[in-house]
Amino acid sequence: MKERYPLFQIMNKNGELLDHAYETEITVDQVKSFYYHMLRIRTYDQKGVALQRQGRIGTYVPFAGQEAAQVGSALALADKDWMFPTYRDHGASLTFGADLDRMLLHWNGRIEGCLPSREKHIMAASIPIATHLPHAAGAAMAETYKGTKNAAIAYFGDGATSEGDFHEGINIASVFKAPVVFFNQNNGFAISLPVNKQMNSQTIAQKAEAYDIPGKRVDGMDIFAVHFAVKEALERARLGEGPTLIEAVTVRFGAHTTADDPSKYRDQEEINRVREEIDPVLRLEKYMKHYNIWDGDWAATITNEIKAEIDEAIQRMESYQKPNAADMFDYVFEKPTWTIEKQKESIISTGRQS
Amino acid sequence: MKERYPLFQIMNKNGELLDHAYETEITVDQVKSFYYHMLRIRTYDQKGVALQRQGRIGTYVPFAGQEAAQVGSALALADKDWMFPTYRDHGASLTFGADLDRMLLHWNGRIEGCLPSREKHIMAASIPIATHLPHAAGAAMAETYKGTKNAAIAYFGDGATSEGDFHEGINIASVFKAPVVFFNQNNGFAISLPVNKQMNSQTIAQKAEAYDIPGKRVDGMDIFAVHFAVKEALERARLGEGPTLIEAVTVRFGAHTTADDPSKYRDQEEINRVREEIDPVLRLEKYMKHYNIWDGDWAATITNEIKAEIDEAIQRMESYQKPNAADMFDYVFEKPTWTIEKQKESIISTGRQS
Amino acid sequence: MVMSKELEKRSGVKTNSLTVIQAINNGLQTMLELDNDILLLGEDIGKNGGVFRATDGLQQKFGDHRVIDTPLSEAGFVGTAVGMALNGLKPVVEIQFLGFIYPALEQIATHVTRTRTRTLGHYHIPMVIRAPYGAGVRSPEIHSDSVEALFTHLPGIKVVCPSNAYDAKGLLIAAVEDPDPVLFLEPMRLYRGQREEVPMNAYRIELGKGKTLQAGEDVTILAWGAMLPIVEAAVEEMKQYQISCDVIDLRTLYPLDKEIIAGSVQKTGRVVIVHEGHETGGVGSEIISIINDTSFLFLKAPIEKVTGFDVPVPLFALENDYLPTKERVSKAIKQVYEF
Amino acid sequence: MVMSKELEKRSGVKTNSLTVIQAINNGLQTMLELDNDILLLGEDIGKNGGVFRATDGLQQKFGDHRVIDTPLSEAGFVGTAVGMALNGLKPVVEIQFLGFIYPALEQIATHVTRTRTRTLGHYHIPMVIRAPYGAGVRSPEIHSDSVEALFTHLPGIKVVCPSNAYDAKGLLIAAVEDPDPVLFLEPMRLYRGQREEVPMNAYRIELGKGKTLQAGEDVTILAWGAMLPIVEAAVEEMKQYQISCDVIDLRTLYPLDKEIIAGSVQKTGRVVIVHEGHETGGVGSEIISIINDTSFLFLKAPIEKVTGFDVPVPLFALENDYLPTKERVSKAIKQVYEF
Ligand SMILES: Cc1ncc(C[n+]2csc(CCOP(=O)(O)OP(=O)(O)O)c2C)c(N)n1
Ligand SMILES: Cc1ncc(C[n+]2csc(CCOP(=O)(O)OP(=O)(O)O)c2C)c(N)n1
Ligand SMILES: [Mg+2]
Ligand SMILES: [Mg+2]
Repeated sequence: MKERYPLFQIMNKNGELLDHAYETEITVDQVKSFYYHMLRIRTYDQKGVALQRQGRIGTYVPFAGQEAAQVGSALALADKDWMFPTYRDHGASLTFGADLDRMLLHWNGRIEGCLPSREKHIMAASIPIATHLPHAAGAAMAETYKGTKNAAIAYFGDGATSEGDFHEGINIASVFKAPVVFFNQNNGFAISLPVNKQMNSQTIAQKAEAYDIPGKRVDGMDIFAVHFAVKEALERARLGEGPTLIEAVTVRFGAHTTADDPSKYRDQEEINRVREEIDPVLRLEKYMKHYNIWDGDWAATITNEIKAEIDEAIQRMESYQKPNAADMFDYVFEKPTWTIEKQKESIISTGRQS
Repeated sequence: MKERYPLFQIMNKNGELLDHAYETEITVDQVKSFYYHMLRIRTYDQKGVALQRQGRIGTYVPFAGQEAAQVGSALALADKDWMFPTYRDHGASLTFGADLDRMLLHWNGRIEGCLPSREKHIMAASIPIATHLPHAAGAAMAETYKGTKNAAIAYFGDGATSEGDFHEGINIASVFKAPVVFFNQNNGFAISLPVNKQMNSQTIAQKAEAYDIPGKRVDGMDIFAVHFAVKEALERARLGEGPTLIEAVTVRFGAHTTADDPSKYRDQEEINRVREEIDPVLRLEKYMKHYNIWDGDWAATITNEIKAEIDEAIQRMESYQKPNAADMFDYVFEKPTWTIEKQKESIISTGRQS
Repeated sequence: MVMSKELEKRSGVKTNSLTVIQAINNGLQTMLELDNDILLLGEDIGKNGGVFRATDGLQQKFGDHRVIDTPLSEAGFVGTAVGMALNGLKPVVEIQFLGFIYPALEQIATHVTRTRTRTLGHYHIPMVIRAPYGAGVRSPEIHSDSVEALFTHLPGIKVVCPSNAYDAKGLLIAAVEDPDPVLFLEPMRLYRGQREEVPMNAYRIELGKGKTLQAGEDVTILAWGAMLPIVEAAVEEMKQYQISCDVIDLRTLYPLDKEIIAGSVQKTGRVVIVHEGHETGGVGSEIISIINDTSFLFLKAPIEKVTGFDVPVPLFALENDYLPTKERVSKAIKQVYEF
Repeated sequence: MVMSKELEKRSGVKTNSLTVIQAINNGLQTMLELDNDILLLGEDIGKNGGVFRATDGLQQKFGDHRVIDTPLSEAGFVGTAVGMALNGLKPVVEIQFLGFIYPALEQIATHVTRTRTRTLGHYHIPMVIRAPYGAGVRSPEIHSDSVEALFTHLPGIKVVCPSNAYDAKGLLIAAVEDPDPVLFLEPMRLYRGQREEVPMNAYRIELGKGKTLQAGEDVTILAWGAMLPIVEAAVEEMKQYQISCDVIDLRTLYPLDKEIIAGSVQKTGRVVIVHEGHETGGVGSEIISIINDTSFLFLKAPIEKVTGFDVPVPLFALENDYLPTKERVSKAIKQVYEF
């Protein structure tokens, strides 16, 4: 089956283009933007892990290794498209335009951190695995209903493919030709379970055949491959041709979350060893060097800018107003029921505890 | 995709074998047994519809048109195999060995009608669509755990393929190489929904690719095709090679249930017109005539025998002991909780109402 | 009969004599006409018009982009409706029978009910989930469940249950217009039993409000949906014993109408609650808790519940043994009266 | 500390000082050793030993045919376990967090709980569903739900919830040996808090029986699981006001221990119920209903509930505001005492 779903690559491990057709398609600005966003979310990710270690935030979910998959896909979206991310896709959310401050607050258990962007349609990350795939189908169908050309993208992992909602969401999208891209990041593991115990199939892309929709297996460490595959799928969607399933093959460099110890279930040493070799950010750097568009000064500048941006956001996060217990009561219904009003009063009369 | 999943046939519409290899495989006794069982369940089915019309039973679920699919598959099972039918598969259950009396009681809303056979592993029909596919996987895995060569078969319709449990059940079975056959009867409709609105895929068999298991599309009106396909899948299962998905393409001649009016959503006249042409029982009769194994006396004898058997069973059903309200309380837990005991007493003290 | 032909003349609003199912059909049609953002989704609701004909004729009238036959996929289509709601539409989904809502429970418990909270009000889900419920119509297994209590416990969704045609339309319209999710339970057993004059315009019955069907002094009876005919028969019977009952149709099960409950209990001091859901953990226990909170000092007798039992709803040969009966309700009324 | 080293010497049964999670691990190991028909299934329970280490070391010891890492598929593996149970095995499944049980609800509501009834006892499902539940450990969204009330309402499944290591092992073994399905709720918050001496043999604690933790005269406190440390702190504080409390750990939530509840209420006449599940439709209301049935004439004050609110369990910055606190429990005790 792997032969039917070969890994789509645009550049090889050394950062060299495999297909010269892309030489004209890829602009320098685009490459710089790719690099900038990957660097930005990587910096954020490293800060996230560090803040958790220092006890300054709660459990954090690192995505290192998946930067090309997240940035390449997010930058393929148009402004009015819909993004449905998981708990591991804050890289994609940030790249598409989510608010950095809020994306930090979230890790402090702050509901304010879930507040979606006012400019972009980015849903709060879905925690129950695969439940958001039907949402993406529905949001996309609503666009069709309204007669627009906007599309939706749903992010999900290899483990998510085992849930019923994965299947039901794609089936419905395929029946109604919903303009949606199902974007899978196959990072090899669902917490501890390797993908070969998650499924009997050799690829995730081939699951598209169950719905007679296109399935594509792309190198998730190759940002060009991800980007152009998602772009093509979005174009199909906008043309009314229905959904596409994309499998971006990638690697989760770190733990499942900061509460997880991957050495319990895999050879983490080995991953740490090969990490540099397969790193998607370094691969793009190699490309830039190979094609002579690497600019050390520019890299230093954006590195500093990003650091400053994130450090300031962390400061704002840490000095953010105290959590407000009323928030718990005030957003269940538009108008609180008497039960909720009574409960809210009782807590105010007893005094807040936290 | 249909090209990749051609319809497997052994005999053509006129009852002629398409592949002479089968001439030696198919014995006269076997053919007679196929015919006998199809006739038996058809007689039962016709009685079921008639009894409902006369108000002697509740809603009945007819399966006319699906006799070859049900008999051909059921007769492929070995004695110790497990059968997981739906509400439409009483033909298969009866053929495998379910108790006729109980299969009638069931339509009278009698819980006694669900009591599984003591000789065969036939589960009470599953009503919530697709929920029994994981059960078949689990029962099959238990056989592997015990070190036997027994297998399981799950029956389900085209509509069932849209449910999450279809996907989760097959995925799990494929991962653990469970000895199970997923036997789909694609009768073209889920109540009113035609299969082309149920799914975007051209076939159901192709959904096997999602799990890298064999998928086979067979002519569900050709009892030989069904039988040998299921047999082969069971052999694979017993050899430890895992599950198979079989799509038997068939037609539901009648209404979804006796409470349904198919003329609301399809050209029922047309189906009534083509019915004779595609009838699976008649096709086997043609085969028998073509190969000179048709015996009019024998046919008359079994027709009478079957009629008598079913008439007697109906009599027993109608004179069956009155329903016992205690049954409602006595089989929830092995030992009733105090809540249930209290409730049981209260009903006894108020007196039965029904 | 809330609206009479008399009223029709006076108000100028046309009324028709409709069954419950026709009133629901008319309510859906009324709303589809009023608001283009309203869509219907569900199994067999289009060409077939629904297995109970609740949506009869609506696909012909409004097209298959507004009245959508979905694949057999409750989690899938409820999830799809969540996505539509996020994107500004107002989906009304039909679960063919309440017993088939279970596969959608994850979507309901984690998204339908939580989206407003988890986005601090940025998104909300103005979805209605319609579901026929209850026993007594000789349905197959699982088709007769009455598990409203699972949903009254989930924060973020209202639960409504009409007992007659007039209320059915008025509550349905209020549910569709409510900016938050509503589970709308339809008593199958009353679908075609009686007719009432139903106005043809869009009228609303406020969610969260019960209704006194009969005023009485001695015993409060609290019930909803398909239990009311049974209750009314028992109350009629009680008249011979000079027991007069305050009969309340609660109509909304979350949030319960605390005022109407407390008002009646504080008058009578004696209470019988009737529901067909299982006893343990049923809405009846919640009502007892509300009475404990509001009316402790007024109670003259332990509250009696007449409910379905802690057993799976049996196949139909025993369903009448499972369901509350006039006899059981009468016995309970006498019991609290004589305490 | 139920078993002491002293006891160990006397009884000859070895004991070890274990946390709740270790006692569960030990209980599973004890049963896997005793009965080859017992299998464990769940996500990450094998090599990883479970996200909380409840199954640590068990796959190494018993093999991956007995301790099975399943695909990410709650409906699928609960359904698979149903099939195994039909075929004579005794599956113990782990739901990683109670908030991820929702996708399995259809399997539970239509098969796990109904198989004995729907086959007239021919088949039964001796399955245990283990699930960590509750807030207070700074988990992400949906990871902190406490929805036991959904399951106490479903006929055909028992619901158990230990509050300490000794009970955890004893109840778990009783649950595994029970011929019917049991939902076994594990209070995450108490997983590693305290140690107790736990016997290394197979001992059982009867399901359906509560336990009096402290005897008192003035107020009955009913609670379970993670609420007990909070209750005990409040009760301690009440001593300064000379209020003495009867503290009962209910341990089983279906069927509730009617005798222990009625016995205590009839002694004190005053009741506070503490649980972290949502108030409306929570198990607290069911307890009030039982008290109404059994002890109406003994009540001296309205029963007070201290519960989680009718809101989705908030993200962790507000989880302590959601949870019952010592202050809220103390206030309720004073309230019923002073009524
Ligand atoms: C319904 C449900 N079950 C279990 C979990 C717990 N859980 C969180 S992440 C995870 C693994 C997901 O794996 P995958 O889909 O590959 O995504 P990844 O974490 O690798 O990005 C599990 C089991 C959950 N969040 N939701
Ligand atoms: C979970 C669930 N949803 C809805 C139903 C109602 N229902 C009963 S049969 C049916 C159609 C099933 O179609 P298919 O799977 O093709 O089987 P067929 O009836 O054609 O044999 C539906 C929707 C159900 N039984 N279970
Ligand atoms: Mg993964
Ligand atoms: Mg069908």
